[in-house]
Amino acid sequence: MTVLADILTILLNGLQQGAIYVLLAVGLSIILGTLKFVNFAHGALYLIGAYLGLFITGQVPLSNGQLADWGIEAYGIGLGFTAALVLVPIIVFIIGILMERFVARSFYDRPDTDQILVTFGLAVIVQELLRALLGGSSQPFPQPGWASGPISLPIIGNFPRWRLGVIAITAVLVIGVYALVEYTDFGLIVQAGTLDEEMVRLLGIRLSRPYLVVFGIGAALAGVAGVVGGPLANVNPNIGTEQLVPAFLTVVIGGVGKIEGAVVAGLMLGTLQVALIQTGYAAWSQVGIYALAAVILLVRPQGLLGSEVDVA
Amino acid sequence: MTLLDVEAIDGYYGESHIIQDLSLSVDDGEITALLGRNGAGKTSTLRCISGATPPDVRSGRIRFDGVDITDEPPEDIAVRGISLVPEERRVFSDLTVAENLHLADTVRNKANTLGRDLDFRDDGMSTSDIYEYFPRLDERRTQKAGTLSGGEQQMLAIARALHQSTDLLMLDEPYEGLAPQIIEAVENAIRRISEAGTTILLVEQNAVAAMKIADRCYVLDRGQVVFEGPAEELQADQETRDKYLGV
Amino acid sequence: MSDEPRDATPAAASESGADVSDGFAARLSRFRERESSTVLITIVGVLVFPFIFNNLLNGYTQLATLMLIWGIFAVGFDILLGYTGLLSFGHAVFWGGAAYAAGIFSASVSSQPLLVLLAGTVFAVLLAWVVGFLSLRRGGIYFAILTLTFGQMAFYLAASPLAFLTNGENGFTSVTIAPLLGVIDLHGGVPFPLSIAVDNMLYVFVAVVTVLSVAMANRILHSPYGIVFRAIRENERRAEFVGLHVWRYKLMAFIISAAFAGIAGSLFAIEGNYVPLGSLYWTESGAIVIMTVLGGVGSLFGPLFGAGLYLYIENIVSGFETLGSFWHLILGIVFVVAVVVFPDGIWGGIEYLRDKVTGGDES
Amino acid sequence: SGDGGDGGGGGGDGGDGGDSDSYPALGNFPVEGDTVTFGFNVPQSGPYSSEGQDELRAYQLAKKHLNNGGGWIEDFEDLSGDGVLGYTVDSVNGDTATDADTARQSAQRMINRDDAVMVSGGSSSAVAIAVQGLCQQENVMFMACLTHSNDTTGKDCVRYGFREMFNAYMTGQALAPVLEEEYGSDNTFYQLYADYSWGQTVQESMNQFLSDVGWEELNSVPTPLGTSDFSSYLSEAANSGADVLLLDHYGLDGANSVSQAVNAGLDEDMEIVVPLYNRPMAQAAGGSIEGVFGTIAWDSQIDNDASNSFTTAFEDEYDRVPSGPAQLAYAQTLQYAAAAERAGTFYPPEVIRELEDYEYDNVGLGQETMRACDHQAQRSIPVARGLPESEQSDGNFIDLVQVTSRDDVGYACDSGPAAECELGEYGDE
Amino acid sequence: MTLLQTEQLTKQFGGLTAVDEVDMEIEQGEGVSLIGPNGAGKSTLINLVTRRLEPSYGDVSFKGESIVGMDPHEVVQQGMSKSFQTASVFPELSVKENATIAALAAEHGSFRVNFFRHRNSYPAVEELTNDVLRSVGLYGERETQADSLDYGNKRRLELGIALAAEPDMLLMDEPTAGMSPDETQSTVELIKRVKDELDLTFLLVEHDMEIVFDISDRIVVLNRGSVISTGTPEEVQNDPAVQEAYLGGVEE
Ligand SMILES: Nc1ncnc2c1ncn2[C@@H]1O[C@H](COP(=O)(O)OP(=O)(O)OP(=O)(O)O)[C@@H](O)[C@H]1O
Ligand SMILES: Nc1ncnc2c1ncn2[C@@H]1O[C@H](COP(=O)(O)OP(=O)(O)OP(=O)(O)O)[C@@H](O)[C@H]1O
Ligand SMILES: [Mg+2]
Ligand SMILES: [Mg+2]
Repeated sequence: MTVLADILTILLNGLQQGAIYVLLAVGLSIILGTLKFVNFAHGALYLIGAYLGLFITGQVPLSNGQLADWGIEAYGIGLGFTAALVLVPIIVFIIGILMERFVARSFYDRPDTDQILVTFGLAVIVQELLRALLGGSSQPFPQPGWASGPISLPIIGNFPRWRLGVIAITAVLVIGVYALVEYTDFGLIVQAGTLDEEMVRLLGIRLSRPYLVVFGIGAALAGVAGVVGGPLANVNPNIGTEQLVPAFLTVVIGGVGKIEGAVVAGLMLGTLQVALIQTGYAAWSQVGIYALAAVILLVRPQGLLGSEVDVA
Repeated sequence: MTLLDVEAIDGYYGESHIIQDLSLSVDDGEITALLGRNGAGKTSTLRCISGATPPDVRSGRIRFDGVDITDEPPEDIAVRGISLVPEERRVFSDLTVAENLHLADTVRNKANTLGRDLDFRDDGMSTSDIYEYFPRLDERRTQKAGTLSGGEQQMLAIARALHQSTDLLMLDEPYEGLAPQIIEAVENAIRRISEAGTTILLVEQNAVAAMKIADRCYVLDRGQVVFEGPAEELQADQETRDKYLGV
Repeated sequence: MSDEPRDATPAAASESGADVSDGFAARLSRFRERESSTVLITIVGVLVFPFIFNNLLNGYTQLATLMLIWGIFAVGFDILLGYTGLLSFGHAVFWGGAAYAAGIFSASVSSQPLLVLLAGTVFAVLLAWVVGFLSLRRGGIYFAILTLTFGQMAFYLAASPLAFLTNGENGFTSVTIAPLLGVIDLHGGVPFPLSIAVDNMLYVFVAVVTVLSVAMANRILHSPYGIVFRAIRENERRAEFVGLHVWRYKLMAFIISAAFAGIAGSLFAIEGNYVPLGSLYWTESGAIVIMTVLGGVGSLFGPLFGAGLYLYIENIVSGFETLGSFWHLILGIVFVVAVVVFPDGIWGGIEYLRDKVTGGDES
Repeated sequence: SGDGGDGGGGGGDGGDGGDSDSYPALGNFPVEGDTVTFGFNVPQSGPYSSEGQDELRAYQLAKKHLNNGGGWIEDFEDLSGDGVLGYTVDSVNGDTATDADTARQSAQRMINRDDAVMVSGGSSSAVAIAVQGLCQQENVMFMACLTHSNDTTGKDCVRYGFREMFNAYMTGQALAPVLEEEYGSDNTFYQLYADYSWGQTVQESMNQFLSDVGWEELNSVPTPLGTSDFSSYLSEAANSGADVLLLDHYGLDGANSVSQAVNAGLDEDMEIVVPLYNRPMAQAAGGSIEGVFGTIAWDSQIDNDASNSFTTAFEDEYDRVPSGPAQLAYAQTLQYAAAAERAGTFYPPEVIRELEDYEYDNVGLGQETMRACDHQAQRSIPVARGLPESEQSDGNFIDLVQVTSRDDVGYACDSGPAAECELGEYGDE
Repeated sequence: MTLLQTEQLTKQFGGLTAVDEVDMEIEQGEGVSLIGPNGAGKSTLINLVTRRLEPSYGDVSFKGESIVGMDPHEVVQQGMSKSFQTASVFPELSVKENATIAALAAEHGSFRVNFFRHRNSYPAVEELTNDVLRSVGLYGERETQADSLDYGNKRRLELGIALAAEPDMLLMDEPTAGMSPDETQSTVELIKRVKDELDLTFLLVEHDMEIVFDISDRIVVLNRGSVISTGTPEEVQNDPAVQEAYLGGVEE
């Protein structure tokens, strides 16, 4: 019984630990898989999502940064968390669209390294602008009232309510995106566009819009991750960069472009990490996830669910 | 009546002037052949017409059905009713045969083209007809196109163009890689859709094969038209054939 | 590199009527192609660089030294990225690994600079053999992430489980460096004729290693390896089907680039008498990618420029009175602007300008 | 080692110090011209930038007071308010980005290009250790600002570095009695500690001193570098049934672990302690720090002349309450200047000898000694407790509980971290 | 001497048997063509021989030695070279460098540790490169960048790369696809010439029957993965089974 409880706790903790990875990785993966665009600014979109979430949710006092120096004491419009959960994805979707249109598009034909350079540059710019304006200090991001505090679950016992919410939101969004990509003509067009853009257009299909949408969706997922992940830890300008490496790791372990792969990989990493911690090997938990990643990639170089041919 | 009218176009790859002051016209219902050696500019001409860049067209006009399409993007030109069997097949390798065909499905494309001027008919060849012409594709519906044999991919490329709603079908070396008896089948298909009213622009290296079904011929050399006229005339013009076609 | 006479130039020259400049351009291009001239240019470069840097660009010799060290790293990295077409995101493991190896060696075996340099480099090479062996199963992003993974593993190992060796988060502080060959104090001044150009023995030492490294890279790229690497970059499968053992060549490219990283990392430990834990972190791997791309991949000198610019912003601009604290922001803007304005990197831009000036001399 | 500077060598002393005759050139001595340069090396970017900015304000204030009087100048009898040794004080700033390597490069620039005679800064132990190592090598003084690891004046100590801040060991000594008094003497405790040298020293020290008061450690679990989600660690901690949970995390990690602990309801069943507070952490943790104990470098609530005069001067200048690190920055700068005045020269070995075993009581924490054997200030330590969210206000998040006297903390030169310290050379041997 | 031999060679993709228990022998010096309808398994067979595909079962031996389990480059080193279906060159290298790569592999084996000798100090490689470029008629274009060659010249270069690997046997999958009649003719001449000059054995896949009948000593006909006929051009031409499955007639 206790063993069962332990296992279930590990799984549930692993789920929630992996959920943020999954949200970020799915967005990154569809952008990388379908548009062949290496987006090092994905973490910055997460960052934007988190700060936008703060801005929409409440009033954040300012004590540092340029805005404070100019005498502005607080920022925020105080619409509450639910509003943030709805508005942030929309806004970040639009940011994603602008990014596709004005940045990514001109880099589709250029080498990965150029894409990395420009998106990494953008990420640094976003991060440093936020820091310059709002200060570098961490801000607490309050959990939504309706989801704060622990909830009592059978067998497991107490579990933070909001973390269940994170799992649920992630599941719904990921299933939705999966259905869109796998079961609709939209998905087919995007897949075909990945393979041979010009030929798709020669068939009379306009691709610019599907690309915009894919980029927008990928971005919006990162934005949502920022809003739902913000209350798990505090928000500061560095959280975006910190998420980048685990997110890429998840994408590649799962197989580039494979949504279900990203999910499996995210959950595996999350669960392993939690399992190492809860069984007393905490010191090895970081080494552990990288070791797992290495082993998976050595056994299946294309990732868990990746296809045999080189994608990117 | 002239369906396609190419007027003195110049096309460039970067700085190299590939299409030089080229004019041609294709009449409604006709089978027109575009002939010439390797590198004469045949494929480039088709690319200009279909709106694919490069080459970029720096001067001249291309009119289709009276509409100036010179500067239109390829997807709009396709929707107007021009379909292309490209050089090198260009099938979507990771998609199945059925999915490849589905992408050319005009009804679905219509949905995707909302907001554009859509006066085209939904009269592409039906999938059942296509599978009848190419039983091999029928067998391989769920196979990924990239794993098809060379000839099978060529069949798929042709099938895909036939499935599009089309007034003008442009074929770039459609017989390449096909076994003799399939070549016959393709010839038959071309004749049949031509009889049904579709206009054909056929690019070929092999003048003999092309002249068999063409009404009119153009011969290109270094991006310029060096001969135009009825197929019989070219048949008779030994000098042109020696000089520009090597047959 | 070919010795065969070029025949196109004279005709072009008489046509344009600009005999003198075209003749000059042709001579210039022949000069550039000779191997010894590459070395000569490098020697002149490292001699005049500190003078220009310190007097006109607000620099100082220690930073010039550091620029050369990163430059060596970048030159080697470009053999892998620019010539072979493999993007590694874990090269910090060789840089930092060599630095630690060199540092630990200096503290516990011998503090002779040359031996320390050798120890760090050998360690990097051995490590690269293992990491390369495991990572080179796939190209593209998979290779990048696999190398990243090994790099991060090394970082977390050094941070805690191996802290008894590395001194963990605090960095390895016990590096000790003896005088070079027993007589030359690396932290001391420079004797007369040289002191006109440079003021610091460590710089001279690093500059000599830099010249040797550039010469070595140049030679490798002009050996059959250079052409095989490029062939692999352009069409790996075809290279396999002409009978080349592509995988082993890729492994060699990886090891060679790691050897350069090892030389640079060891010098880094010697220069600073200190090895920061951060030298293993993935951002260091990212920095070398960025420096190389910024400078211009697939060129010998480009990466040196990229390394210089990066370090200039990081160390000089960051000290500016008002702009200083925005140096990260400036760096970000530079990345974006550079990649938009100079698609072929800074070196590409320089070549473009040079061709404009000399009237173009491409074959 | 010799002159690492710009090759100028000796001679050319244009200033009026005139002390170059009596001492050989060493490091950036002698000072050329009529200004003397200090290097202020603080995090201006990255997560600790707000802290760094506050330090920078204090440094600039110190510079201003040294040149023009004001602040503590009156209380420091060695200082005149008219520069130092007749030289006007100038400064250069650098960004450490809270990264040891960046910090070291930045200090290198200050030393080699800008000829700084003293570098000050810190904000993380790795940074302080890296920079003081460089300073030792270059024969330039380092006045540590915020660094709390035992190693800074323990196994990584250097002759050229001095630390006013206390260390983890002393935190344990200061905190244990307070915790015993508050929570009783037979408690069990559980520690999560950042898995690198600083966290390890905190974990060891807390264990040592809490065991001394009769508490029992149930378990201590390392959290790897870079952890931001502590939930699974916390659920293990909750299951342990311990009475007290110690979160040995630095700064923002601490803010995360504290607020996550409170969100998971851990504060209902156990008491939470954060051994080292700092302001960004308290601010980021918000209401979660209510009632949480910890030690703090200095606080404006400390009521004595020096503290009050610093607070007033700082508020007059910047219209904000100074933080602990700001006080450290200000104090260390003045401390160095005073030592140079006493020595009558910037020649580093002499300045070092002036600072060693120097007794003072003018930086706001009562009587102190800058001990010669490890360059660790022997001083009193403020213990604080977090305020409820409703009582928090700008710059004020904690309630000062007591200032543990320096007689109750500290260790002999041959015990504790000092036993591992070997200071190295003065440079004039 | 038998150069190449397949025994019971079979390749299945899922439920589909693309190559079905093929037994085939090619003698030293022979020119053999492989023909058959689209999807008959010709390319698959070639890929099995060049080790791009792993057989489901059966064996391939070259010069009397089984090559199953070898890496592709090892097979090339044994003396079997392949020219690719679509021109596959090294686009950003010069024509000469393209050929040099193969010549290096031919002269120095699949891998060499010495990375420090200058390229110009390998006269044998240089000579081989120049010879090959002359024989495919690209010597004049040797400094041209490969991707700016026109299609026909690219195919020539492609063939040149294959020849520079100094093969005993050359496999060619539709080498004249996309060539104009005169280009085709000169390629055929070229193949004939190098066959004679170098005593080259070849296996050719081709749909153009004129070429096939012109160039082959022997023809193997494949249909649905199995050999349905083999013999001299005349024998095959007159085989009713071949007539039906390939040359004329209707598809089943
Ligand atoms: N992408 C390109 N960049 C530069 N030049 C090109 C490009 N594509 C083709 N060319 C050049 O343009 C000219 C015309 O090429 P095009 O492909 O149109 O000829 P073609 O008549 O179709 O020849 P083929 O019969 O070989 O297909 C050729 O000289 C070719 O080398
Ligand atoms: N990876 C694969 N998966 C499934 N079927 C495959 C795969 N590869 C080839 N096939 C099938 O095997 C059959 C043989 O293909 P192959 O390419 O050998 O034919 P071919 O004789 O070269 O034809 P062509 O003359 O058209 O080039 C084809 O029907 C093809 O669809
Ligand atoms: Mg063509
Ligand atoms: Mg085939």
